[in-house]
Formats: sequence, structure tokens, C-alpha cells
Amino acid sequence: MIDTVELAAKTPDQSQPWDELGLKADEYQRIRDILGRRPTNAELAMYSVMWSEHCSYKSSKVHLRQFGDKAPQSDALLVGMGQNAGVVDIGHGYAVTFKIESHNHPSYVEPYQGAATGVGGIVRDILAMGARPVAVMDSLRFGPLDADDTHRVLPGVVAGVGGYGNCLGLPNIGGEVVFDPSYAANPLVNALCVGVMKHDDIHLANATGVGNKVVLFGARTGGDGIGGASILASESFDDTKPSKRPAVQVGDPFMEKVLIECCLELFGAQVVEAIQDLGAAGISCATSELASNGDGGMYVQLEKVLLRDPSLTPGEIMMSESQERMMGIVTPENLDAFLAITARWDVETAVIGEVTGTGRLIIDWHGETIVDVDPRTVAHDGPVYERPFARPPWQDELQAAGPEGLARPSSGDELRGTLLRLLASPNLASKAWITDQYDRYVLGNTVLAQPEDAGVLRIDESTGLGVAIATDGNGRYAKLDPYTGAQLALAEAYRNVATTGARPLAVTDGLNFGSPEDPAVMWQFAEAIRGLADGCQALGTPVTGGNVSLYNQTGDTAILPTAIVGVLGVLDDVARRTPQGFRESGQVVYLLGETRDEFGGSEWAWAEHGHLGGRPPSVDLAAERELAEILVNASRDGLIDAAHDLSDGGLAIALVESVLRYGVGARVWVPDGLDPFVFLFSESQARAIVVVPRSEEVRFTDMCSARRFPHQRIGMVDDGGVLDVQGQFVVPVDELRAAHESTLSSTFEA
Amino acid sequence: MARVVVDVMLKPEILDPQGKAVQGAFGRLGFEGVASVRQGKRFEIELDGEATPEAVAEIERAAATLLANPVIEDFTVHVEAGV
Amino acid sequence: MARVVVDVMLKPEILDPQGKAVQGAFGRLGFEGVASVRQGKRFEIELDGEATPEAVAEIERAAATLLANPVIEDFTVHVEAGV
Amino acid sequence: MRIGVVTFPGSLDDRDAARAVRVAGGEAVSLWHGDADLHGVDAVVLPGGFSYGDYLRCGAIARFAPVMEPLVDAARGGLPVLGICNGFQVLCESHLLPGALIRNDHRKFVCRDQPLRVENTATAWTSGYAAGQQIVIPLKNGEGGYVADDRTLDELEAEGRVVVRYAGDNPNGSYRDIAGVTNARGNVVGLMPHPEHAVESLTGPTTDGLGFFTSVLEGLVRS
Ligand SMILES: Nc1ncnc2c1ncn2[C@@H]1O[C@H](COP(=O)(O)OP(=O)(O)O)[C@@H](O)[C@H]1O
Ligand SMILES: [Mg+2]
Repeated sequence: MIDTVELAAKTPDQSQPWDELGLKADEYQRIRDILGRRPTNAELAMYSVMWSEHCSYKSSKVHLRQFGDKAPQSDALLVGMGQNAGVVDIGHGYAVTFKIESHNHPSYVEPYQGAATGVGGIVRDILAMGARPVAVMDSLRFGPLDADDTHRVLPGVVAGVGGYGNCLGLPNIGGEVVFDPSYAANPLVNALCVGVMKHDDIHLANATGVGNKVVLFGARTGGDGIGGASILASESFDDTKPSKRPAVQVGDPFMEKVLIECCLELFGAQVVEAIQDLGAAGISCATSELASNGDGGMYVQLEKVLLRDPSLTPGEIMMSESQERMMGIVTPENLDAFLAITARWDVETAVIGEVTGTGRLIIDWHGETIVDVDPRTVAHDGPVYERPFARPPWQDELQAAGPEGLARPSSGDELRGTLLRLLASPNLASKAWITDQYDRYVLGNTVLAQPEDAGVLRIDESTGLGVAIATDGNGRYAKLDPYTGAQLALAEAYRNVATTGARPLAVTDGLNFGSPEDPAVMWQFAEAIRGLADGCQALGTPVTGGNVSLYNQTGDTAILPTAIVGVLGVLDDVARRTPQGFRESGQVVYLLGETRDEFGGSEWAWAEHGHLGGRPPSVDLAAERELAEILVNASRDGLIDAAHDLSDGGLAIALVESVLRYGVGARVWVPDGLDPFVFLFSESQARAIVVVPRSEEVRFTDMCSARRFPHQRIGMVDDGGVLDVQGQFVVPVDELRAAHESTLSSTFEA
Repeated sequence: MARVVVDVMLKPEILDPQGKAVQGAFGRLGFEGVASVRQGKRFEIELDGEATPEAVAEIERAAATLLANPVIEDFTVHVEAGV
Repeated sequence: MARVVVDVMLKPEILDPQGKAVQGAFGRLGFEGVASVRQGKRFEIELDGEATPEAVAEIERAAATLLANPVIEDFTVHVEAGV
Repeated sequence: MRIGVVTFPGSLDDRDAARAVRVAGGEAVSLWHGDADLHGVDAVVLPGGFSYGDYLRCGAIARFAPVMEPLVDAARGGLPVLGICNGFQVLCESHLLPGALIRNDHRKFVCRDQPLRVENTATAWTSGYAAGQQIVIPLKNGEGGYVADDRTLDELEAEGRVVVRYAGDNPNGSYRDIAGVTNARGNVVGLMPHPEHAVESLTGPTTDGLGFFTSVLEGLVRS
């Protein structure tokens, strides 16, 4: 029997499984207060999922506000936080939208499909803004490389990211892979998508215009991802049904590719007012958000939804997370034209309702009303928690246990051995085994991709206008100091973008933390946001949107606090981009920035000593800004031929990466007054190496001097086939390559 | 020598994009009367020896861990006669 | 309603990288006595009506043109009992 | 000269192929899979991608698209046709080219800059290269292993119909390192690597792929 509004009003004492659906007693009571009666089954399902942490941001909202409150003045921001994704003006009438989304838990349960549908979901977000998706990136965290579970999860995740993105025809232009024991059983899969449109093409997902049609199109609705909501079906009302629906969502990238082309044709023909993607909470989310963002109400006849599995209950249909579906708002005059386009693409379409002026979201099932709510109470006025947070008692101890006492290599041989071991360590080793599974060429606009510092895309063929994007995040730094750690992630992504010659403009973030019910985790979270918001203010790059993923923990142990930051920059002419590899013999290598004895949270301390303690490297955002300006100006004026930012593993790793790119050699000397070990492996920030043609040396050093920015001539590119750190050691390039490139392939090809 | 066959199919409630695509092609090619198509995998395993109950039990264990992904797939194992 | 099953396997002379990989995995997992593994495809086709000889002939035609590539694959068609 | 580029549902490199035609100096004409008309083009490119999601077998479903009917006839009549990656798979499925493409021997998708040796410069699409010339263009696919029975392979070798061969490591287990083949007449060519991704130094590893497109344009001008 179907639970209707009418029935709910008559049976106030009917017991309901709110608990199993993850609602708290006071939340359930609040729903009753809002409705003035008990919710129907369908309403309960809807509230429970829309008020979940994932959809409502109830624990994070109070902190996330800072991104708005502290947002720097920026003319570039066309659409800010709150929509499917933020939109940034890049000039010449072009706008770019980009965002990160996590799919962590599903990727642990079913790595291939979890990662694949993660990519699919973020691509639909970008598409809903009216943009053509043009590239993806993936930021990954796994347990130790040698753990059995990593061998189950990593190949599947990588195949899933590639399988979906490659089939969609979106180049993968970058990302990260980090291994740490805290991610065992809690892998992180964060996907980023970037899309492009003209200013006039921006669409907001609002349902306005009384009488406009609500249209559901794309894949049919099946039982995907409704594990929780199926409780409603099995426990209280209809015991004949299968008790467990599949929680696993399966992606169909071909369907999504067709959906992309179809949506872009619909936008282009101007036959659709708004499109909302269906992600978490499916139809519940799409209808309540569209209605809530609009100015009226919405009426839906749920039985009109095309089903893959005819046995689904109304509650399940509303909860289903079947992939590759979109909801459109279409004026009655345009409906025929709309349907003609979806038919041309063989995309199944159903008109399921219309926009009303009632201010209510009403959903009927075969003529009986099963939902009658104010959509704002579902989508926007969910619970907000001010969860207690407290600096954990162990934080002082952790910071006190610095890396000072760790044994350091001193002789040239020891330094050489350290370099070769670090190069082969999981976090610093080449990620080519992974990135070779991703298509970076499709669409023909990829100017730089892995292993470069940032991905660079051409946007406009006639002018060369383009964008650069990098994602970064260092959970070890953040564990030592979450405020600083978040700023370090920002600083690194910002620096990576500037290294290619792009002017950084805007930020998206993926915040992955443990349980918000743990005050220590909540403190890490609050500190990270405060750090990121302050950092964005200082760098003048607003946060345009992002994602929060909480409850990433095993038992009481949370993952490292992992704030992943994506920075978008613009290049007026991508032909001017600066690549990372050394190429021309005789050019001069400069080190920009100041090198200090900073090893807290470093890759060296971790890989060589399994040590994590002390303070992370200090942040100097003014210096980051200055460095970025030097890199951008030098690229514009043609003063440098290559640049590589310094980060994990320090100068030595950056040098090797630049040398390996084109297989040249280099000779490097340790500047006076610097300890060779500190010179080679410190992780001091706001640094980069650049390669300057002899003819430009004076102009380049004059520019640095005028800005009082530290710069040192540390070496020369040559074709000797070795890396020669003078007075310390010499390593043949082939030996460097073997150390760098064999770790992942020998692990996964065994 | 004996042959054991393992058939692996997606669980009925799981979306099968390949099957869907094949079904679409059936329609376009004018093959009538097809209500649904599901596509799965077939493994033909040749044993060195006889298909003893122990050997088949081994294969069954392998099917559950290696050949099928129990999160989304079901499988059946049978000994093929007369090989 | 009836179910027709089409099994498609690579011809014996064509390299089967997936089957080979499965065979390798058998070895590493300690499953003994496996001489070879070949991986193919299984299609389960539900008909609207009965599996009449005409309907099965249609499916055979579909198998030869669409489901299998005769350059590299062989196929068999059979009606599944009791569905 | 007008070169058609076919878009199937799931085609991905169709824009790139059209760009390559333009960079080479030709006019690119888009052809739609559902339209059984070649619109008078002088040559056709079947681009890369995942037509119909690569479901069933790569190219197996696209082969039956309405546009393929006139295309197969025209190809038999001498129209220059180039199949790149998925397009090569479609040509094999259509029996315009011998053999088939199967899953890479390492069972992964692979994207890399691939050295090739041009073995046959008598085809419509390779006349601009020097015999034995080594080129580097992107390779990106999951099912790029070229297979055929020994007789077919021997015949291809004897008739010089192997157009390009992998140089250095074989990236996917292709029999006899074959990366691309032609029909007997030399007008239909298919290859797994992507010449259309190597026509601009800004976005490609090289510009070595341009020769495929300039070859056919020059040939058309001459005739
Ligand atoms: N999961 C991934 N997906 C795509 N590209 C990746 C991935 N992991 C690493 N990369 C790429 O590999 C290169 C090296 O990565 P990394 O050392 O983390 O760069 P950086 O230290 O400059 O942030 C970069 O170009 C990065 O974008
Ligand atoms: Mg970098």
C-alpha cells in the first residue's frame, strides 16, 4: 500500500524507520513540525537523504561561510558558490567553470564503478552550468603501496577514472597520487572537471515560469544506490520486495557522452530554461533544488518516470542514484523542439511535471499525493550544526617531535643514495603507470598535461587564450598544522599554475576529513577552512565552489586531514606557456626563493625515517605572489625556457624531473653557505627553478633584483647524460630514470 | 582433461550498458521479438586432470574471488560434458 | 517468454590476453591443475514469445553478423530450458 | 578538396580529425552516422573514439550505421578512406580491411607517444612519407592488438600491405608489430595510432601526422 499525505495525516502514530535512515530524533521531530504531521514514506526518504551530511553540509556550513565572507574582490567571478559550480571570466567573452567532487566510499566498495561514476557525476555538474566539459583531473589517495587492499583498489580506481573519462572524450590533464597508511580502507577519489562557455551561455539551475514543463531525460531509473532508502520498502510497508537494493551505481559513459552532446544542442537551440544534473539523492534532490532555487513550486507525476526496474516503489524512485540522467525545465512552446533534439540523440525523455505558483513541491503517484512540502525546507533549510571542536591533546606533542634529531646524509655517496631512494619512493616515483592509462590528447587542445606542473588547455584557437589548472594537497603538512597545511596546498597549486606562465584566478576545493563528531577532526576541519579562506584572501583568488567529504575513517582513526585545492589560471596565449623540462645545453639554471632548513612533514623524513612530526614549512603568501608574478612575466616576455616548482622532495627531485623530461644532463653547484643536504631536499615554499637562455640572463636577473626576490645561479643544462652535483655526486640519467620509473610498474605488473 | 565452464553475469538489478547497446542494435538491424539482452562473460577452463569434486570446488572458489566480482556479478560453474 | 543463450569464444589460434591473465592469476593464487583458460562472452537473450525454430534461426543470424566477428570468433546458440 | 569526417554516437576525435584536415589545407565536411549520404566528398576519415561505447566489440555496432552503406560502396570504388583507431576497428568489422583488433595484451588502456615506421608509401594516405621513415604520433586505445590468421598476415606482408609498423617496443601485442594496414588498392587505410593528434607542435608530440592528410590532398589534386 502506498503511503499518502492523506494517510499520513490520519495515522500520526505510525512508527517510521527514521533511525535506520540516519536521522536523529530531533531531526525527525523537526520534519513533523515543519509538515504539521508525520512525513509520508516518500517524504521521509527525501528529507533523510537531503538532510544527510553529504547533501546538506550540516556540519560544515557554519565554517564554509568564510569562503564567502573573506572572498577577495575579484572581477573574474561571474557565478559564485552555491550553484552547481562557480564560473570565472577569462576574457574575450569566455567563461570557465570548474569543480572538484569526491567519490571516496563508493570507490572503496567497487573501485572501478565508484571512480567511474565519480568522474561522470562531476562532468554532469559542469554540463548543467551550460558549459562544454573540456578536461578532467583526478586527485587520488591510497593506503601503503605494498598493502593488499591497495592492490585491489588502485588498479580499479585508475581503470575507472580512465574508462569513463576516455570514453567521454575528455582529456585528463593532471592530478595527484599519494600513498599513506591512513588511507588504507579509506581511499580518496576526488575528480575535477573543467568546462567552457561564452558568457551568454551560463545557465543557472532554477525552476521558474509557471506552466513550464519538468522533463527527465537520459538513462532510465533503476535501483542504483538506494541501499538506505530500501529500508522503507522492506521494513514497513511492503514485505514482499527484495530487502536489499544494490548500493553500487554502474556508469554508462557512452550514455553520458551522448547526453553531453544532446544537452549542448539543447542549450544552443535555446529550447531549455535550466538543466539540473541528477546526482546524490536523484529526483528528490533535483526537484527540491530546482524548485527551491526558483520562485514558485513544482508538481510532479512520479509514475511518468521511465523505469529500468518496474518493481521500484515511489520512495525508491525518488532516491535512486541511477547515473546519466538530467532534469530540464522547458517552456510549453519549446517542448516539441526539445523532444526532437533528444530523439535525434536517441535519448529517452519523459515529461514528468510542471512548474507551479503554489510554493509547494507536490509529487503524485498514480493520482495520490505522496509528497507535499515546501521545497526550501528540504533543499536549503536543513539542520545546521555547530559541532564542538577542540585542538586535540596530541597536537603539541606531535609538533614538538620535530625532524631535527633524524640522521641526515652527509657524504656525497650518502646524498646520492638518498636521492635514488627518494626518487623510487611511492609518493615521489613517476606516476606514468597510472597516467598512461588516461587519454590526454583528445579534443586536440591539450598544451601541457602530466607530468607537467599544471595542465594547460587552449580555449580559443584564434587568440591562443587558455587556462592552466593544478590540484594539490598535503595531508601530512595538514596533520602537523591544519591551518598552515591548507594554505600550503593552496600555495602549491597556485605556484604550479604560475610556473606554466598562467595568472592564477580562482580556487575550487575538496575537503576530505574524518568524522565531524570527533572534536579533534572538527578542529582540523575548521582550521583548514580558516587557513584556506585567509589564504585565498591574501592571494586574491576566490573559492568558487567545492566539495566536503566527512566520515573518512576506520574505527576511531581518521585519515590525514586532506584539503585538496584546485587553482585555475589564465594564459593570454598558450604558445607562451613554460614547460618543465630542460632541453637546451648551455642554458642557465636559477633557483628562485629562499631555502631554509625545513623538514617537518617532509617526504624525506617520511620515506627515509617513517617520521611525521614538527612543523610544516612556513608559508609566505606575499612571497608566493611575488614568485608567481616573476614566473608569469618571465613567460610573457620570453625570458625563460623552462620552469619547475619545488615541492615534495625539494630541489633534488625537481631537478631530476626536469632533466628526465627530455633526457638531457645538468651540472649543479651548491651555493655558498648552504648545507648540501638542505639545498637538495628541504621543502621550503615559494621556490622554483627556471632555465634562462644566456641572452636573457641580464634581463631576468634584473627583474628579480628589482623585486628583491632571492635568485641564485645554481647550474647549467648540458648534454652530458648525467646529473652532476658538483663536489657531491654524479648520477647517470639512465640510473635516475630507472629509479624513478620502475616503482609502480614493478608493483602492479608483477 | 576436462573442461569446466564458469558463466558470469551482472546481477539482474545492475545496469548492463553493453546489453542495452546490443539490444538497441538488434532493434536497428530489424531483429524482432527481443525483450532484453544481457551480456556476461564465459570462462572455459581446461583442467590437467579429471573434474573431480575437489577440482570443481577449487574452481568455484576461484570464481567467487577472481572471475566474478560478487558486489555486482553472479556466477555459475558447470562441468562440460564430452570434451 | 524464452531465453536463448549465445556463447562467443575467440578462435583457438587467436591470442586471448584476458584468458592468459586469468590463467596466470590462478597460478599465483595457488589453484593447481589448470591447463588453460579462455575468456569469451555470453549473451542472454530474452524473447518476447516462444523459442520457435524461426526465432532461433533469427538469433543465429544475429550471432553470425553482430554478436560474433567470424574473423576471430566462433559462437554457439542454444535455448535455455526452464526459464 | 572536401574531406568528410563521420560522427558516430560516441565518436571523440572527430573535431581533431576535422582540424587536421583544415591544417593540411583541406575543407572538412561533417558526415552524420544516420545520414546515408556522403555529400560528394573527395575522401572520408572515420575518426577515433568509442562509437556505441565500444560495447560488444569496438566498431561492431557502428559498422551498421546508415552512412556505412554508401561508404563501403565508395571505398570499393576507390574513394580514399582513412580509419583511425576506432575508425580502423570499424573498417575491419566492415571487412573493408582484413583482420581484427582485440584487447591490448597488457589489458590496459595505453596513451603514449609512439614511434612508427612507415612501410608503404604507395597508399592514398602515405604517399608523402619516405619509405622506412620513422615518425612519432600518439597512440591511445584499450583494444589495439591487431590479429589475423597466418595466411592473411603472410598475404599482407607479401603484398606490402602493412602500412605502418610499431618501432621499438610493441605496445599492445599486435601480431608482427602491425600498426596499420591497407586494402589491395591502397585507397583504404586503417591504423591504431592517431596522426590527427600530431599536426600542431603546440598540442602534439610532433607534427609527423600531418603527412597523412597532405598525402591524400596532394593525391586528389593530382588526379
Ligand atoms: N592521478 C593523476 N591523474 C592525472 N595526473 C596525475 C595524477 N597523479 C599525478 N599526476 C600528474 O603527474 C605529475 C606529477 O605529479 P606531482 O609530483 O604530484 O606534481 P606536483 O608535485 O607538481 O604537484 C603532474 O603533472 C600531475 O598532474
Ligand atoms: Mg609541481
